[in-house]
Amino acid sequence: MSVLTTTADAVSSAIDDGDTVYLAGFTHLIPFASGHEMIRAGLRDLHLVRATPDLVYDQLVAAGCASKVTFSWAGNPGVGSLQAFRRAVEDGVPNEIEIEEYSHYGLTARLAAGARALPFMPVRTYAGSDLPAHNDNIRRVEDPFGGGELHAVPPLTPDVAVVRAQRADENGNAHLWGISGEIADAAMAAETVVLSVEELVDESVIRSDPNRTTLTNRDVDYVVEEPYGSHPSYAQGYYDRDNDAYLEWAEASASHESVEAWLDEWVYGVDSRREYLERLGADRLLDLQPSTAYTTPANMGRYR
Amino acid sequence: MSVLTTTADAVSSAIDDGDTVYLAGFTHLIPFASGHEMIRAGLRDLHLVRATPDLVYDQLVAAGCASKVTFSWAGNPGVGSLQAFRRAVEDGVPNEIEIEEYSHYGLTARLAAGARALPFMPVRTYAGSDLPAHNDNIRRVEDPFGGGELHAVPPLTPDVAVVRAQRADENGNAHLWGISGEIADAAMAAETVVLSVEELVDESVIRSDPNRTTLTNRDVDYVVEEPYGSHPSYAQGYYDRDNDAYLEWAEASASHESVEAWLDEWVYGVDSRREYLERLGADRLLDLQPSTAYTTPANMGRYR
Amino acid sequence: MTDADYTATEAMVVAAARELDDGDSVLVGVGVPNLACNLAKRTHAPDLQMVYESGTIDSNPSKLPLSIGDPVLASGALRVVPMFDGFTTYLQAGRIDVGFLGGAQIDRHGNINSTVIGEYDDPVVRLPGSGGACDIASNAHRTIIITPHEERRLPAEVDFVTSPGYVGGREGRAELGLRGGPSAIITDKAVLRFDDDGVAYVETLHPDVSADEVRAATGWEVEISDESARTAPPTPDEVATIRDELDPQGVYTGTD
Amino acid sequence: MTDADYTATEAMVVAAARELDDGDSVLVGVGVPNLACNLAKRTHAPDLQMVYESGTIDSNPSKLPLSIGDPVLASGALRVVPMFDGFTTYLQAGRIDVGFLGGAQIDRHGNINSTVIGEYDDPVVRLPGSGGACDIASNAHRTIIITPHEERRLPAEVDFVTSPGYVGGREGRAELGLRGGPSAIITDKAVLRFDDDGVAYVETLHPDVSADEVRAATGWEVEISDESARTAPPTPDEVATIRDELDPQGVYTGTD
Repeated sequence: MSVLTTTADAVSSAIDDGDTVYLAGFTHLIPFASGHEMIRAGLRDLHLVRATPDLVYDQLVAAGCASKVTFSWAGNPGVGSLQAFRRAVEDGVPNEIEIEEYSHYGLTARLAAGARALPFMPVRTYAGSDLPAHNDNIRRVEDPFGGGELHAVPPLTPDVAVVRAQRADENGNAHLWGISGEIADAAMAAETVVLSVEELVDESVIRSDPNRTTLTNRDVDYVVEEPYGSHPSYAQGYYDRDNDAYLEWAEASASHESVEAWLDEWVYGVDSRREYLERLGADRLLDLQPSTAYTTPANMGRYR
Repeated sequence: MSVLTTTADAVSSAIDDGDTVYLAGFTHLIPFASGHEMIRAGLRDLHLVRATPDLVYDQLVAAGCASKVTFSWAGNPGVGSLQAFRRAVEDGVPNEIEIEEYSHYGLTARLAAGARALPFMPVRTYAGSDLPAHNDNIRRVEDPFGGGELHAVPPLTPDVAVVRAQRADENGNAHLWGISGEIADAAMAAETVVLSVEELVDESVIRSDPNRTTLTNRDVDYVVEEPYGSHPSYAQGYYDRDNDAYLEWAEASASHESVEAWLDEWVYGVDSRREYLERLGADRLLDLQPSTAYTTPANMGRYR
Repeated sequence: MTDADYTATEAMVVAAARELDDGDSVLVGVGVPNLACNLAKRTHAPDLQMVYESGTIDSNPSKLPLSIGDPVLASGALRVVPMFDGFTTYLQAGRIDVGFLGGAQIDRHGNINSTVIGEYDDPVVRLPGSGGACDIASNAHRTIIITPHEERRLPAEVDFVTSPGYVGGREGRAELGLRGGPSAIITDKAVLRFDDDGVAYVETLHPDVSADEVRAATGWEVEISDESARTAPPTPDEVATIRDELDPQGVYTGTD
Repeated sequence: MTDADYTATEAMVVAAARELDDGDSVLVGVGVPNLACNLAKRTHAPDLQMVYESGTIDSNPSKLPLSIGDPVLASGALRVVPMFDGFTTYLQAGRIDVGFLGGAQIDRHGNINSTVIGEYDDPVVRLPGSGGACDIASNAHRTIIITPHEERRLPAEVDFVTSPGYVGGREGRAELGLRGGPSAIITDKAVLRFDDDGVAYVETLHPDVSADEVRAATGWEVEISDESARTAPPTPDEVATIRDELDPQGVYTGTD
């Protein structure tokens, strides 16, 4: 059963030093507020897993929270490379990190196997690639129906998954729309789940459309209402990506010194997402508002 | 690309004698109109596959259309057994049929593998069961990560899948809600797809809610608008299950003679679903109407 | 009707309902299991989560569903998922505490036959088949088996193992890597449990049922550890809930 | 700018766009591939189906997306699926006709490196990694590789095969059971195809580019079958569409 709480409490209760943590979301609904809270909490020795360790993992790595990163694409999407991540991998700054590497399909297949309790998932990829030579978790399996060998990956079951959605009730029954990426599988694969949403709604809203439900209360441990919790990534229907922030990070992360200054201002220098948003300013938030475009309702019918 | 047509034309164009055909839908959105059209078309030697060969397959078997049935649960749901199917299996009436048998998980896993072009799907089921001893398509596979053996099933790729949904545009982009069962995987696994819907809508309705889309135009070959095409099963939000019809079938199917009389009246004796509905009568249809209960819309946002 | 103010079927439904703990996630079958789950939810287990094979999660049916795919199971549910997701992310992943199963034959090890009476290739009676039963019996944390208590339904060994119980004993099941196992067989005459070898014995007889009646209706020499141990009878409240709310037409409980 | 009324990057975008057939289902990458696909859809391929790694099917973006997960790719799309479904039911199942790929290094067999320059365990430059590229290169019916034409980007052999092209030749790829393979390398200087051995050769030089210039910028002794064979230049319409509609700020095409 889930507890309704704050981001700070959810992070401190759910995540311990040394945990394997998956902050989910493919370019959409990235849990930035929780990531910043993890930095403020001073977590260490984390094994950070994420298909796309973009800004939020660059920031966690820069802050010295990680000892290992498992991933499939490490970049600043649409902008360039992850400079803090590269400093850690190439030069051990601020600390050495181990890496474990997949393609998107392989990593999402690991989550799919984890969510479904399968001992492995066969995948048609990696033949001819050098990736398996550097990753013992990419192996070959024999098709029992005579089709020869193909590759397979084992389940991934993070200690903690931190995921976002647009709306949930206070028990953690959540609706998510737009790009869902690997969010559902990451949550279903994890031991402990922190769900952070743009807004809390009545349970009747969720039950009105059960086909849109992505997670239910029994799979969620902590529920947090955190508006703009995904800035500078976006929440479909709520706000757009703040592209300036992605460009600013490219500059701020150019050296370890400038990264530390950025963290001082935007993470250590605020005590909550609300203070972060205050610093960001209303103008900037207003510029990210889309106009409204509702989905056409479906009639579920009331049967008596 | 898809063709907008009638049930009769879709069935005669898509399905040939000897084909492997999957009429999808788990108690919901069963393609009865298409099944009846298959009987009228006099199709023979079909390999009928369906997790739950309920009334529609009992009728096809009774009419002599099938030479093989692959299934996981053959019954009249909530009522009793499938008497025509049993006559065929036990006594070879009206003809002998071969059977191939799974559990629900095994059969849906076969569709999942078919839809995803995997050579097999590992499944945690069948250990200790006698089912594998009678089905060479249930084999064992070795976990390459040292977890020992488990069972696996091969992909199922029907020649034709016939599926229903509540609404689609004329190209076959379809929204489906309520219980979706194995509908999406059956369609994605099949070579040819017949999509039959309660109503045609504008493409903008589908595009307003892309998360609700179950099939798109490129995976559909024939699109048919056939209101009440799932009677006596139901369409969520459109009509309820006609339980009297399920009870009537239990009586009508008690002997091969009474089945033939039923087929004469309700299948051979009408030339279309519209005539079938006319015979059913407005009263009966009105009694199946639910009251309206719309899903709460989601805001997709308009981004410029 | 017996002398008591409830039928034998009602006694079975009530005994089955009491097997459920508040908060359990239960995979519900149609018919008697459905009655038992809905009864439990309306009495001692309001937080019971009802999941159906059709992929509906936490269904909240406004009336007793006619099948496990009834629209009332989707309307107002918390979530609806495709069947494959239900069997994998829910059942296989261990999210189902309890599975309710029935069958034409149940043997002393709790193995269930819902496939065939006689030989598989030359059936005397062809039954509906597994449906999700084999998968539920293999993956739920525990299963509860419900059956009318008749000798032909409770043979020493089933003709065909559709769904594994303790197979050849508890060790056999463990060696096969199966989760859970049957925790009880609930009949209209008694509550049976499984001993350390995975063999079913009578824990309690229902109030008006004799030990001899049960021995005669069981296909193996069933142990009745204490003939005076009795199932607590249905309360008037439980009976009223069944008759007034759950099965007012007596579809499942009307004939005894 | 060259003497012509288009930049070398624009020439590359236009040549890439022309590789697409109307009706193709294309897995689009961000940046130059995205420009090429949107250009094709607005010119000769209105029924191009644009699919993104993020799981959006038939996206209809109102503006050029900033990333492959931009909200404009979901708003108005025909369908949005979870990533795992996209990689399995779409890509692995053969529903993607064309994949667009780039990379830090592309070798003469069309193998792509987007992982590391130098040794894997002791990198000179750590690159972003595969993302979906290995999966796309393995499962699309054909791939189109786009790259600026520079010697360091076109070595005889890549430091690391992230995404397989013709591996050690066409036979090597077939033996590995891979679908498709690269059909072209589109650069800002030329269009390269693959011969029967799976080795890339220059099919056409872009209008103002000399053969020597291309030889000097290619890391292997590239065959130029016909030095007079020239890529058809971008039309004014194509250039106008890029500049006015697709990349008005010149993010991708502004500098040459």
